[in-house]
Amino acid sequence: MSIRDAGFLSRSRILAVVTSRPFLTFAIVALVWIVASFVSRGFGAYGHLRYLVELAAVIGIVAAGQTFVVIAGGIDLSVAAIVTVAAVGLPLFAIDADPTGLTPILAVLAMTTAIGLVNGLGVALLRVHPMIMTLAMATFLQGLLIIIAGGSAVTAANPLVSWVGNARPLGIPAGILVWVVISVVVLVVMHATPFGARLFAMGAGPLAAKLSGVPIASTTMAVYGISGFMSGLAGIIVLGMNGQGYVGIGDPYLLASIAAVVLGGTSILGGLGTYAGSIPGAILLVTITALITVVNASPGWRSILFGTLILALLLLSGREAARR
Amino acid sequence: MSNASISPHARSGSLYWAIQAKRNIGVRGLFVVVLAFMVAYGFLFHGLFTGSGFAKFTQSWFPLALVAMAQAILMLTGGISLAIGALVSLGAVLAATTMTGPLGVAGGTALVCLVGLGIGAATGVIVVRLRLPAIVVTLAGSFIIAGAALLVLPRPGGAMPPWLSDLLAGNTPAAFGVLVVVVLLWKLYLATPLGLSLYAAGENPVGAYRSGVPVDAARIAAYAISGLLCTGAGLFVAAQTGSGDPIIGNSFTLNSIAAAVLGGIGFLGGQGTMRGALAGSLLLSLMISVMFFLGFTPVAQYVAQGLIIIGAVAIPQFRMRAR
Amino acid sequence: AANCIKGDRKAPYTLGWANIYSVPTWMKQTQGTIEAEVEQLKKEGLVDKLVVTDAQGDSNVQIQQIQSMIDANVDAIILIAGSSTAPARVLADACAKGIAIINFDSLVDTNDVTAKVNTDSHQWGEQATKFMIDALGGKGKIIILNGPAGVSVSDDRRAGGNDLLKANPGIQILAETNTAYNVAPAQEAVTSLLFANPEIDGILSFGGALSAGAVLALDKQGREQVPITGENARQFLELWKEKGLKSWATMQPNWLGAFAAYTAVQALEGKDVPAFVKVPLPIIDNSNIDEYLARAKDFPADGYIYSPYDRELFAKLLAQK
Amino acid sequence: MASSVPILAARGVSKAFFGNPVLRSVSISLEPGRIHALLGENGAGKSTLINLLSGALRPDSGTIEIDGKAVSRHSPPEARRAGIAVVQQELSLTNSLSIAENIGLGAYPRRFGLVDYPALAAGAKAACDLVGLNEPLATPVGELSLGRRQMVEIAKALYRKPRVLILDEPTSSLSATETRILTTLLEKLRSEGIAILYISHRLDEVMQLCQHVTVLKDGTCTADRPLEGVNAAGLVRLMVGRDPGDLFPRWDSMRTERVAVSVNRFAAGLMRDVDLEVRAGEVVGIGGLVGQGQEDLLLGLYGAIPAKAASAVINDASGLPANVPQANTRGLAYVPADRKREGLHLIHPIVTNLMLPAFARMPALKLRSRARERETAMGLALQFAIKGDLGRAAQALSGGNQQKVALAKWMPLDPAVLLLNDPTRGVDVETKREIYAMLRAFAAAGKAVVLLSSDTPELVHLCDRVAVVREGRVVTLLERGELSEEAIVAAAMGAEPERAAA
Ligand SMILES: Nc1ncnc2c1ncn2[C@@H]1O[C@H](COP(=O)(O)OP(=O)(O)OP(=O)(O)O)[C@@H](O)[C@H]1O
Ligand SMILES: Nc1ncnc2c1ncn2[C@@H]1O[C@H](COP(=O)(O)OP(=O)(O)OP(=O)(O)O)[C@@H](O)[C@H]1O
Ligand SMILES: O[C@@H]1[C@@H](O)[C@H](O)OC[C@H]1O
Ligand SMILES: [Mg+2]
Ligand SMILES: [Mg+2]
Repeated sequence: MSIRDAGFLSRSRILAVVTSRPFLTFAIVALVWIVASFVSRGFGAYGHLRYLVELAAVIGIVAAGQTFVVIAGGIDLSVAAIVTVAAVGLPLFAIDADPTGLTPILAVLAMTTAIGLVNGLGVALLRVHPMIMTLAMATFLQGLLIIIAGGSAVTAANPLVSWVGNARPLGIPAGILVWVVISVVVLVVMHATPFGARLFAMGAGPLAAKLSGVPIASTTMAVYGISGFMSGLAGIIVLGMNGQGYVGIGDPYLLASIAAVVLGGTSILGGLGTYAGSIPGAILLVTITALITVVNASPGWRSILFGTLILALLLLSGREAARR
Repeated sequence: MSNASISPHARSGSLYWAIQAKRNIGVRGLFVVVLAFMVAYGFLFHGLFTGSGFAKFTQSWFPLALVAMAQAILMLTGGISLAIGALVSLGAVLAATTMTGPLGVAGGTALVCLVGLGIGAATGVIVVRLRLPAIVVTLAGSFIIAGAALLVLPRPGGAMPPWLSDLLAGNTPAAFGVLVVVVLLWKLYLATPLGLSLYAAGENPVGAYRSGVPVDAARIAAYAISGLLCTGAGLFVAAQTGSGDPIIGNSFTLNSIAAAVLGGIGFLGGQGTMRGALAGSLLLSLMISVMFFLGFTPVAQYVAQGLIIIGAVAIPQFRMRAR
Repeated sequence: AANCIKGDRKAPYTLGWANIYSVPTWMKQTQGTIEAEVEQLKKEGLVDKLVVTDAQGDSNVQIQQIQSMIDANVDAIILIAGSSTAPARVLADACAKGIAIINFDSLVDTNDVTAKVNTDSHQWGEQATKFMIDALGGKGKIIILNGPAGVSVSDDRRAGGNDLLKANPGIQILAETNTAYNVAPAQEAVTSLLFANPEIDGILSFGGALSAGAVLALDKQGREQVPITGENARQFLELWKEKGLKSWATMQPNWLGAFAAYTAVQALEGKDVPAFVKVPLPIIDNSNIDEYLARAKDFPADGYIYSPYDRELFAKLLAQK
Repeated sequence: MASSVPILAARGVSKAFFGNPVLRSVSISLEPGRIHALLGENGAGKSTLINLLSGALRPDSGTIEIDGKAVSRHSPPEARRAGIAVVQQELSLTNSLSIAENIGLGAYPRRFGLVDYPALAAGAKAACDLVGLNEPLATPVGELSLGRRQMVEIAKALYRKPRVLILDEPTSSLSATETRILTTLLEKLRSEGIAILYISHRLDEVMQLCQHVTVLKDGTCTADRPLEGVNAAGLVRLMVGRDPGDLFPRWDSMRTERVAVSVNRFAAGLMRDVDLEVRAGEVVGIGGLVGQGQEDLLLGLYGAIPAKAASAVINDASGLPANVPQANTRGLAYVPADRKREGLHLIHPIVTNLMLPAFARMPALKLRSRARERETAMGLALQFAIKGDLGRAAQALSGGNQQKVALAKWMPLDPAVLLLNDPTRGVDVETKREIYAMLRAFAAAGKAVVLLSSDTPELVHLCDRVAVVREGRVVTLLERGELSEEAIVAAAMGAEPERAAA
């Protein structure tokens, strides 16, 4: 990037954006939406598209944490369990003294962030491989769920939680608004702060990052902590959307978050990528699921169709660059 | 040092074994852990040392051992598969719908093997030739394969010839015998130029290519073999259960990864050994029985399982650093 | 004597509960009824220990755990199966060893058990379908919500409605889905179906949480509620009352667990136990929903409000022909 | 010109990457019994040319000829069949495989379809003997030091019994002894009629060894002639296009009394009982055979591996740094030898690579200014003459330029102590000159430099003192006055009675 063509709107810059993976993924989403609207009446209705984005918000928020982790060279297999723990555990934190419902939310977020930090601790200090550490964490959380699930005979309805899950300020679902805020913060942290730069360096080569002075342990912990926080937030939103948490409510978000990250062009090997791709990646997944639901076919064929669509989209957006 | 300088012919036969011995070093810690569990299990359940006790135990380990191998092969090439479970299911329903029909046991076995090889090879071509990330290709593949299993058998059913069930999963340790054969075949494959190239193709593909290694072929072959092992595991599960179930394999996907990583297989390709992966799968399987005999409640089971998995990976790390 | 029983086992007995997955709330509630029953049986000197395994959703692990129960020579195994076929062979081994096996909720296609105690899934589907046809006066457009694909229980419930649907061509099936028995995926699927189908007259749902998801979907899209079938999930029953639904529900009583434990001991004690104990499906409708909701606070918010039970009920069920 | 038919030749080959021409109509012929030097600055296109010759890449235009006949589909297996073997600049080895398995890779002897291990052992042993590798053949390559790996790489090429042997900077990580073994070997192979193409940035080696030279400058051939009658200065002129100055700068000791680093009974990794003092304003060299623990000395001082010391003072604070960030805070910077894995992030833009140490130290959530980063990076690029578009991935840089990036990135930190691990490995002569001048300038500015090097002349000409390491201990500390290549080599090999360490 020489100083000459650093002009903000130079042609090469526009070209770079248009040919970038996130843009491509967005274009695919738009294309699928347009085609689907012709095929199925109602698909393209504003209300429906808005609902799809609302659903995507949950995947997108989990994927925000996942993107951080993947870019830093790891993977978080505990996101599903954390979403569930948040959704099921929130009523346990109900405090009568707080009518706004904020305290339980903060408590749950603190808890899930702490769970993430423990993941990071295992990865950074015990040097347990991320897959193993987070898988083991998911197992622990299953045990925790046996203890907490069904234990809350009475759910204190939390006004803030149901607001997040149901309200539509300015006609936009609150979940989407939360996602927008999260997205902005995530993109800034990822691409405009030294912290973000350290993640990319760690993912591209942990040894070189270490020797360059990147504090590996604390950065790793931060990354998994963020992922725990995001999963917790997602858990609160699904809890609001469904009016009830239950064991298994987080299950769909594990593979979905990974798929969104990769469909968005982030390298699963770490070091390359952007959350800007995971955003359309999440919308894409929800869109495909909705399409499949509307198609009349046996479960077997639906499953085949779903897999084939993902594969086809991957061909368009998911090429892994060669690296040595 | 000294044996290197003996004349080449005197020690040529030993090169292979010397290499094998070197490969054990990385997994010694795990072997000790597994052995400890084995001893604990034998202590808790004396029947383990009877023919049928041993047979039953190896039968519950067998399919996990196969899928751990299936996953490990891919990880050695720098790949991974999330379609392991779906392939096991497909193998099981294919076996349970063909073997008592006109195809018979031989025809059914051939079909199961061909499907595994074919799907594996196709996955390999997609991942390798189109340069797509394996993790999502196989995630998509898992839906396609699971869908196919549902088309073959929309709900649990089908049947296996009882004699085959009794042969493979009766009171004789036939499954263990088959496992030994599979491991020997793997050793044999690893002793072929293509097999040995797996490591180079996984760890340093550019260097391997420049050295004249058919990198793509080695990786695609790995996917094919992996597919075969999965549907083979499915066939065994069908024999063990006497029937087919289109979702029976689901949990093998994550378990295969856990077993392989527990066994020291790395994600970047070329790191780890099959003996490690097998030990990892054995540990996972042993853990279930040992926890039963220790009378763990479900909550304790989850907690202990998590701790054992982390411990088995972390403790050797610490021992290495302590040195 | 009952099937599998050889009469050489003496009280107090060791019971094994081979559970497929102990985390879901339905399972937890069910385990609660088993533990309560076992406490009682312990007091009576009939049971000495309850061994619980959790296969974590994996049928292969469940087989291994049943094998371990055989190895440990438990006196009885009560079982919720992860697969309707997979455990058959290991159960045959257990049966041959004289272990009493009581299978409930998710059943195995085998006769090598002492008894299966369960409601009738086929009938579940049939009665739900009948309600829907009646509610729509034999004419209307419906969507059908099924449990997960490849699982016998969902398949059986769906199959139970088949004949009636064929016989009533006025009922038009717009779309059909399979999802896990959970609120979120059902809500998601129904929302998409609502947009694709502007007119929907009824929702034939084969699971309680599915129904709750459907009601939420209609509500959120501002659509009028339509007749819907369901189960005793607390969330669904509360929505039913709140939205004034035209509805019908049945239940898979959690006390099947307690009943299975009781039955196991009865069989070990030499009582004759029928090979299949059919537990009638209780019906919840507008006439009795308030009774259920009155007890709601005694049940977990994400749980199921089951009907009361006692030993007398168990004895009666065992006595039926 | 020799009269024999070339075994391998390129005729007017051109190659471009993403539209950037790297080679323009270059020709070269390799003839039997001749050692042919290929020279050029970093990034001139040498490695690319040999990739074309060995079939790893295809030319955009032009032809490759074997025995005078044009080959249409050249590929690595094809090249092997034609008897072409390459010692890659980037090691083509697999760490998890044994020495023997690496040597045979891609050319395993077979029996019944299986790798014939006895035959492999025999062949590998023979090849190892040629290069003086005596580690057990079953040793995983990952356990070897970089220099030993390089020897394996050479043995691997020899194992193929080549007619054409291409070596891309084979000596860049070899010790003097290993280099000597290689030189003798190449002479012998040449006398057996093998055609050899030799790339090196060490001109003395080239002068001594080669008969013919091809010089590349910016992808074009600027000379193709016998070496006879050219001197080193002439070669440099051909490569650079102007008169060279002296390789080593003239300097006077600027050693001060201020102690920058002082450790007592220091131990880390292989190193034991090290007493070392480095003053501000001096360059202290670390010499010895490759892999005696020198690297652990640097890494231990840098807090990158666990280290102990009876007492330690670094920049006026006592104690060793516990980790790298602490070391950085205390004014230490480290430039690793293995730039591909340890020095750089090849998939990241050059500008990000240059900024990383700064990113590591800035407050984590401070907003970055792209403009400032670009400015800093441009300044560094200018200062170090880093050629290439700063927005492109570092892997697009030639090796020498990569090395400059790995060094330059520390400058914004203004470190008081520079720990350098073989900083001129694979670096062309012009760049070397620049780096040497820079090192002395650092010292003159009152900084301390610890220079670990496998290039003995470098130690002799640049250092105030040189510590020679053998088997994990500092065996000798040579003062400037006593420095000579002979003295260092002798100490490294234990050929001399030990002198008292300072
Ligand atoms: N695959 C590639 N893609 C893009 N650019 C490349 C590629 N390979 C080489 N280059 C570029 O081609 C130029 C020539 O590289 P080459 O490796 O041939 O140089 P070299 O003469 O070997 O340099 P050195 O002395 O540093 O080894 C370099 O500028 C490099 O950036
Ligand atoms: N931008 C690039 N993209 C892809 N591959 C590249 C790129 N740049 C270089 N390469 C590959 O790397 C090889 C070596 O290139 P490069 O010139 O960077 O290193 P080198 O000069 O050979 O090595 P050294 O680093 O030790 O001097 C090239 O032949 C090419 O295959
Ligand atoms: O009816 C269902 C029951 O069969 C299952 O086991 O748990 C959930 C219920 O909805
Ligand atoms: Mg080069
Ligand atoms: Mg180069």
